[in-house]
Amino acid sequence: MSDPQKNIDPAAVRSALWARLEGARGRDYWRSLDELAATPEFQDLLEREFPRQAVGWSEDEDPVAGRRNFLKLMGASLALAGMTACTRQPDEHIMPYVRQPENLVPGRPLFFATATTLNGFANGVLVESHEGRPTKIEGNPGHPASLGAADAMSQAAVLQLYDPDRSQALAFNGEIRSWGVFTGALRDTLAQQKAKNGAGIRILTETVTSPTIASQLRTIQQSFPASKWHQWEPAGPHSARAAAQQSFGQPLNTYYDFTEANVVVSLDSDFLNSGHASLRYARQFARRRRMAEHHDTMNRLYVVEPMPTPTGTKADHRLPLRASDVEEFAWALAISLGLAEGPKTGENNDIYKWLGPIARDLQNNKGAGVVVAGEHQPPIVHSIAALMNEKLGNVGKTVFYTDPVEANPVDQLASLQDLVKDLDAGAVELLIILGGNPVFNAPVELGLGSRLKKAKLRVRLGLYDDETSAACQWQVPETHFLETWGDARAFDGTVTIQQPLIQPLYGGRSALQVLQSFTEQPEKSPYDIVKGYWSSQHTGSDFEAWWRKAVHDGLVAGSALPAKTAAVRGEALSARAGGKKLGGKLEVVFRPDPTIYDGRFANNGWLQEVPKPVTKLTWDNAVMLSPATAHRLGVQKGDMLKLTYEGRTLQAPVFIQPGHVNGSATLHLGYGRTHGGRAANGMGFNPFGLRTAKALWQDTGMDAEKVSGNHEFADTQNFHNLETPDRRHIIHKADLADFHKNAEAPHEGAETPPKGLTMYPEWKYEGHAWGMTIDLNSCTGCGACVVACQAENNIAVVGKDQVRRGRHMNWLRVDSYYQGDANDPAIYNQPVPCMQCENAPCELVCPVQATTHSSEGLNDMVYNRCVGTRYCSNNCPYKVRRFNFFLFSDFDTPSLKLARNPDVSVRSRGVMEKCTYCVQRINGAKIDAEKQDRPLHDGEIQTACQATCPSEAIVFGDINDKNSRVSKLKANERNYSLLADLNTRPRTTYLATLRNPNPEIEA
Amino acid sequence: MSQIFRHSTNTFTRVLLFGAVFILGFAFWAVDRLSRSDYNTRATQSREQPVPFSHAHHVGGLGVDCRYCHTTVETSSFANIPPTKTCMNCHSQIWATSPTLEPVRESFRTNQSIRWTRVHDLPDFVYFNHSIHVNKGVGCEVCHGRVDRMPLMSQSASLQMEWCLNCHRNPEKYVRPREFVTTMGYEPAGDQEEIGRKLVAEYKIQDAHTLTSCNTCHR
Amino acid sequence: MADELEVIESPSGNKIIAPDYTFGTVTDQIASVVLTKQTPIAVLGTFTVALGLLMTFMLAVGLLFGKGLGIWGLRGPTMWAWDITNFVWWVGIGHAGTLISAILLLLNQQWRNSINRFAEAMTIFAVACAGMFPILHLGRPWLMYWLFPYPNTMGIEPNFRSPLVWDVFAVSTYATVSVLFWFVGLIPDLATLRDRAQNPAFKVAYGILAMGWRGSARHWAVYETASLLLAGLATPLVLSVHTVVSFDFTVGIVPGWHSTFFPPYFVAGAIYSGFAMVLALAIPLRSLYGLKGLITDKHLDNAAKVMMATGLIVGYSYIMEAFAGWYSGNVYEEAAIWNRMTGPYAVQYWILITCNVVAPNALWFKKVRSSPIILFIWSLIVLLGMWLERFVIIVASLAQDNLPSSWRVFESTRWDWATYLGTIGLFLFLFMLFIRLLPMISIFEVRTLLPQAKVDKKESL
Amino acid sequence: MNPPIYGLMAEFDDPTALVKAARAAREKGFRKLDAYTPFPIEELSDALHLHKNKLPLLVLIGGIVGGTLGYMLQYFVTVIYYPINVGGRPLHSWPSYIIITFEMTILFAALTAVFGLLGLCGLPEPYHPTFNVPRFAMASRNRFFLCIESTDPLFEHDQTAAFLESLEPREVSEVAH
Repeated sequence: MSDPQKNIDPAAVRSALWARLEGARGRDYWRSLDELAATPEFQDLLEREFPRQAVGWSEDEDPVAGRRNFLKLMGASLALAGMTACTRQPDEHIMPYVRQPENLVPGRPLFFATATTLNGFANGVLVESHEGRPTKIEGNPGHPASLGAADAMSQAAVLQLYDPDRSQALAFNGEIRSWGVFTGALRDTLAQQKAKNGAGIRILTETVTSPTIASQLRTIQQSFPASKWHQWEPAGPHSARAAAQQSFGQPLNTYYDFTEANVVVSLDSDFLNSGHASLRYARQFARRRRMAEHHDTMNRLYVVEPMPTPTGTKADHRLPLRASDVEEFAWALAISLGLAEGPKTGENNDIYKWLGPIARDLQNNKGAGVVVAGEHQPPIVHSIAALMNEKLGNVGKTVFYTDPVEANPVDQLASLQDLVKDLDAGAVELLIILGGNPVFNAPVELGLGSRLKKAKLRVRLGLYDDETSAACQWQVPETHFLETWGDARAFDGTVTIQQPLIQPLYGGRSALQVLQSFTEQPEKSPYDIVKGYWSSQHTGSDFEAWWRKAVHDGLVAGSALPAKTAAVRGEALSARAGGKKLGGKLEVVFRPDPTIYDGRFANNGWLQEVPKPVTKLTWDNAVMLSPATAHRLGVQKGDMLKLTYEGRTLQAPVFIQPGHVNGSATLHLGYGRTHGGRAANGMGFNPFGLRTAKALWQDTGMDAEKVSGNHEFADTQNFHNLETPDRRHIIHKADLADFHKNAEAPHEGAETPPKGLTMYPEWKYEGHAWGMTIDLNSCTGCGACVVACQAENNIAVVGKDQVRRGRHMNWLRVDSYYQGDANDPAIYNQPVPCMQCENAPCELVCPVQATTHSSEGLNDMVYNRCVGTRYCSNNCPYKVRRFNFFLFSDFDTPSLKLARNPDVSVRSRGVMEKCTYCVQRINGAKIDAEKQDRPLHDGEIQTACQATCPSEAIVFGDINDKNSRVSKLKANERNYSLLADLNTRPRTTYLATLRNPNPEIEA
Repeated sequence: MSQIFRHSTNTFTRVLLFGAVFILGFAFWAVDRLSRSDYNTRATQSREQPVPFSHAHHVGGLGVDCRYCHTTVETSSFANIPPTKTCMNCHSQIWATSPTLEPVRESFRTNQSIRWTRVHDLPDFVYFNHSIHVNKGVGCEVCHGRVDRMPLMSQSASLQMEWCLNCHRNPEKYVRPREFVTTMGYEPAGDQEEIGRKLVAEYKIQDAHTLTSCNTCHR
Repeated sequence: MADELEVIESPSGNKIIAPDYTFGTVTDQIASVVLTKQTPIAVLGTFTVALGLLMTFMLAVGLLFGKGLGIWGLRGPTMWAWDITNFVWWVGIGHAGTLISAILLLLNQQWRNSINRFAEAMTIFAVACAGMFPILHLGRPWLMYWLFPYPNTMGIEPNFRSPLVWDVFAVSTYATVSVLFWFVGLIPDLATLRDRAQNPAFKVAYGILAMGWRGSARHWAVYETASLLLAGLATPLVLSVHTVVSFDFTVGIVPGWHSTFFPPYFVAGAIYSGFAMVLALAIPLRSLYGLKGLITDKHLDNAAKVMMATGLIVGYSYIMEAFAGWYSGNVYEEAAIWNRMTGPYAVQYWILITCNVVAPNALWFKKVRSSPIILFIWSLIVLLGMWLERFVIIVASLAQDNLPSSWRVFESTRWDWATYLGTIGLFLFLFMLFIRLLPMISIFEVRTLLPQAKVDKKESL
Repeated sequence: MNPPIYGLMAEFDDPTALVKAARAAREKGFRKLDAYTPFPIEELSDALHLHKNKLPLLVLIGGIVGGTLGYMLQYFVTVIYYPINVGGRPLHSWPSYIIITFEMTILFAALTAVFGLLGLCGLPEPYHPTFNVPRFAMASRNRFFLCIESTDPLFEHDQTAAFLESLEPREVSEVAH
């Protein structure tokens, strides 16, 4: 792909694009096949070659009627290409620009920098745009939180943008109204409020980091002194905020730097995969495990957690502890470090067994270690962690404090309870809810759904017409961040100015605009609001140049908050609670879902269908239990449990997760939506139904009893314990010490047939020879690559039932294998794309030469030649081929067609598909290089999975070029081929994974 | 028993039996011809257009270079259809009132695109990149024919896979010096094969094996 | 003018033809089935059932083409299941006919004369059913012609290295040759029917088909050579077909498929199931149409013996398979075999072992061989067993191959059943038509079995 | 002079009689004669000297042609027409070509055999003078016929008839054209 950061004026291009897209809703773009799809001839063709019902699902396939249409919506379009091969094509039309914008070359993508936000925290991204259609999101290398990587959620934002279920019309009690009526109504109320200083005005937002919005709210505060601003974020860092107050007596923001950390202790923190800087952390962490040279060293990771997380899978020592015991662990560790007084033992020996070694390890690495407290742990754990970091001299080296990034770091729980109080008091006359979904995700005892009704006028700005909208009179469709201007701060305060890539598809307003309507110039455009704010902030000359650069770079240089020094106050460490007793009951643990988070992404097919890290579940949440606990409760996977906590009950299916701590049950939030959209509704169960203010994250004292009924999970991989020894040699692994002694240690017993061992003459690959290495030592199994692949290659979403039948389409999957005791196993992640075998078994058996080998060693798959015998898939030992059992791709929804990557064919029914090493990118780059008559340089081509991988585990390149990174890695001692003994000669190889256990503990 | 059949039946049945072979053969031949026919490939058939734009007049007559309108042909996979603006560059002065050009002026006024009918339409699973072909010395004429003689645009080649392969298998038969890419009616100065081979080397055109690898055109 | 038909229904001795038949009586008895006899109720009943199943088949196929392969239980990693199982099963059944008519002819086994005709018909219909599946199981069946080499505008041809293309050639060749062989065999009998038929329409129809055959000595001379040549060609062909089918698996590197002794093992299995089908058809037929005199217990006995012999070979193959799996020391092979015996498909596996290894041994006993009822039941058991064999080989091997991460258990849907039973319907449908319209026993070959057919050397000089 | 006829036909009861008659007729010097039987009779072919025929040669040629075509097709397609790397196997992977070569051999040979048969027998021939004889229908059941054709140089209606009668047939009948 061409240089991501073209220096052009986005605004100009965009205005032109808008002109094009006006009214057309983007259907008439030049590669006018989408438009074609609407023409009668095409429909006829469709009828002729795919009788209407062809697109449906037989009751065998999909009992849930409603979802059916949606799922085909969620796929891709233009697929009939393959079919029409043998037919005369109907006329297509070309609609050229009237005035072509400069810099825009039809057929060449443009890239724009902006930022996605989660919990208000920004993550810089680059968005690829084809003729004004954002199609792909990748990380912004310049942005501190991203460093070029992007997580699954950020990437799936594209699909969210085009989601046909988004709220599309301004409505009052469900009836469509004009904007005039709305602004009118709003003005009247505001006029009344003006009199009483806005005493009846309440604004409820999610966490706000946006300087512009903050300033707007401040102005509102001035003009309506008595109005109140509340914040609620169900999965936000509540306890970290509280802890800051407790430990330092001031709100502080903490972040880490793992580049210098030799020893990392995670107190139930999934810092590699969740949190505001996880991408950055993952990269820094992985670099300390790269092992480029045989005698390099690695960092060492201790993880204490209830439920296995990607971070847990990377642990050199993973200690399954109940979430409520982590506090005791922290205490005991502090004591072992001599930072606190008290006994170093207790009932639960697990807590104490490794303290000595860990403490010594930390001692020996003063200033080069870090203790990370989990977001979901109570404030005291954070305080203790802070104390340890301070005393170990890590602050300023691996741990940093800054002023808070949030505009207003309040205790959000208190803030919400305060609002409820006012509601009960009937003091709320105008309630404005900006985003979020409090009715769905507020603590259950607040009963917000009914309480909201006590506010006189309720205005809701939201992407979806969801549970909260149902409780409000006005539903104001919100513009997606890719449709409007805005700004947000990253984990370290760095500001990104968000720029739109497309005219709002469904109209709508942004939070900026709603707040603006409180002011004198209510109609100011988001662009003017944001630009206005920053010009007011700007000191020094030439604001325009500054603005251009900020927008173009995707961040405001030097806007990061300066590091502060702060000392933990003595009184921070309140009394030690001691290990929690279960008393025969269970501990309940609430965690945001790994893919759909707190439910905000529940209607996103990509995120629903990407197998969740570790569990490999799709489209579902479950009661996660350890094998032992499941056995104790007498339940199997899929059995239903009746959970009772604080008098509230919930029925949910059991999922047995090896490595989960005993006596505890983890529930992932976000499922059980009722107004979430066609993909979200009816999926999973809703743990918010049990979640009270007292137990935002965990608490003991939950009862569970088996009830009748059984649930079918759609997980893409069953639990597989590797035979010990692993005779298939799937995962090559060794301990660091052994590896240092013997470079062959990871490959013990695995055999690779010598090159000569074949009856065939060698195929020579002159020119390029593409290859890939995947470093298992870096991979955290987060699944970002899977979504990247899906977005890049127009991979269809098939739906829960089809996934259950093993018909999921993801070209790239992340396998996880377990080893050892099912209750405390070692867990390994292994991403498996197509191996691009040189002796490809699949090619040999294809009767029609639909899959053959390219001169550069790619295992080509020609969809339009495929007749669908599926023999290739049978003969593929890696099972990386995916088959279109139905017409999975979409043909009807205009909005979804816009999401497609025009460089990749959309596959129709009955054809096989598979990973191609993103051949469209390879060819694109080759063509560019040839036009400039220069050789391709290493790293110029990045596959989608590689580009997005937070831990840089995937490296792609030319193995004929001896100096390319990939060739060097293939020369590394850790390099091995999967199932090498079959002599398929994969071009994709793996780097063995290493553990760096503490010798004291191993012994 | 008496005869069931007349004497003629003999000849009849024999012809039927042994003739079947030839009948089948003919049917097969006919289908094969049809699939290559202009009817099927739509070659030489001009399409209905909103404005009867004549390449013959603009290219042949006025000698306008292809790239004046199809500006992106050297840089993009897609050789763009000119924006209305391009037409208006001249036609705001020349033929400024001609009724046939009304659609153009209307488009310019209303900012609505002109709805041209696509003439060269490859299947959607074929990824053809204009820029690389032009840069490697494949003349417009080679695929699009004598555009300068087409009052209404029509496809000149079959655009079928075997046709593409002809060139991808031996480019030397078709390439020309870059400076002549847009020339219509180009005549090689000497033996095409020989010049071709030189150019193939000079332009570093990939070998046939690479050019006929599936992913060169299909992704 | 033809003499009134004389029909004999004599109890059969242990001969390949009952005594006191004459040229006339054999002719009339066999011809009468087509020309005069009332079709038995049982046959009509079966025909109706067959028709019903055929309709189900149409429905299933309609839905399949309408919606896609997803209506079947196929899934990753078992991308083949019932479709290919049925294919192999039917092709296997399709072996007996040609074997009987060709190989036994070369071996000069006279008893074949009275069963080869319907055995061949059975072969052709079985192959027809089998031939359906390679098309039905395609993701895009309307493009199946891409599997044949022909001059096309894409400039690309089939991949001759693919066993599926070998299949296309092998099966279509086999079908063609079988039909030719069968038709050649029919010509003289068609002439007989032409001369016997009363109804002018039938006279013309048979007349055209008989092509004017008149039993001329010159013709007979060429005819005999032709039959011998065809037999000589069909013999290696019939052996090759299931060998090629077995290549579909052996060429693959799927553990449990990738093994060198599949060809003989498959051929044996094919003959095994083929003879089972012959018995399953012959036993009811001969009693329904009173042909005990022509299809005697001797025939059943011989067929049963062949069945047992091949059955034992198949049994041996299972043992070899298990042994090879263990002896190879190859972790994948070991796992594949072990998984067959103990994995999710253990039930199917042990049933098939019972059907194919244990059951045939009963045929050692004369008592069993001489009881048509038991033989009938036995043949059905064998047919079931052979279906399961293919199912286990295909599904059990695919469901759990090299990478545990992709393992997944197969579940069939109602449409798998509909398609399978549907082809059985098609098969019976065609077969019923055949026995109604054509002589199910080769008349002229049976004539040669009669003692009168021998020319008295001294006399004739 | 009687109207021109196809020949004279004698009907016998059993194969032995027919074979005897056939021998006699040949010794008498008749060459244009044919016998009609419900099933092939080895001895009859001896009697009428019908053993040689060209069919085996034809079939051999057919087989060779088929086989060669089969192999050439595969070689041409994979090596010359569209050479492409399939699974790292050599372009000319001859072991894979054996099967199709074999199948094509059989197919062509079989087709030649059948069409050769028809050709050599001059079939189809739904009309034939012999069918004019009413009792000839029995030739496909249980009667055996010997026919001396009028084109035979030695043929002379009455004498030939007499000769046939001398062979003690069931009856002798004229075969009209």
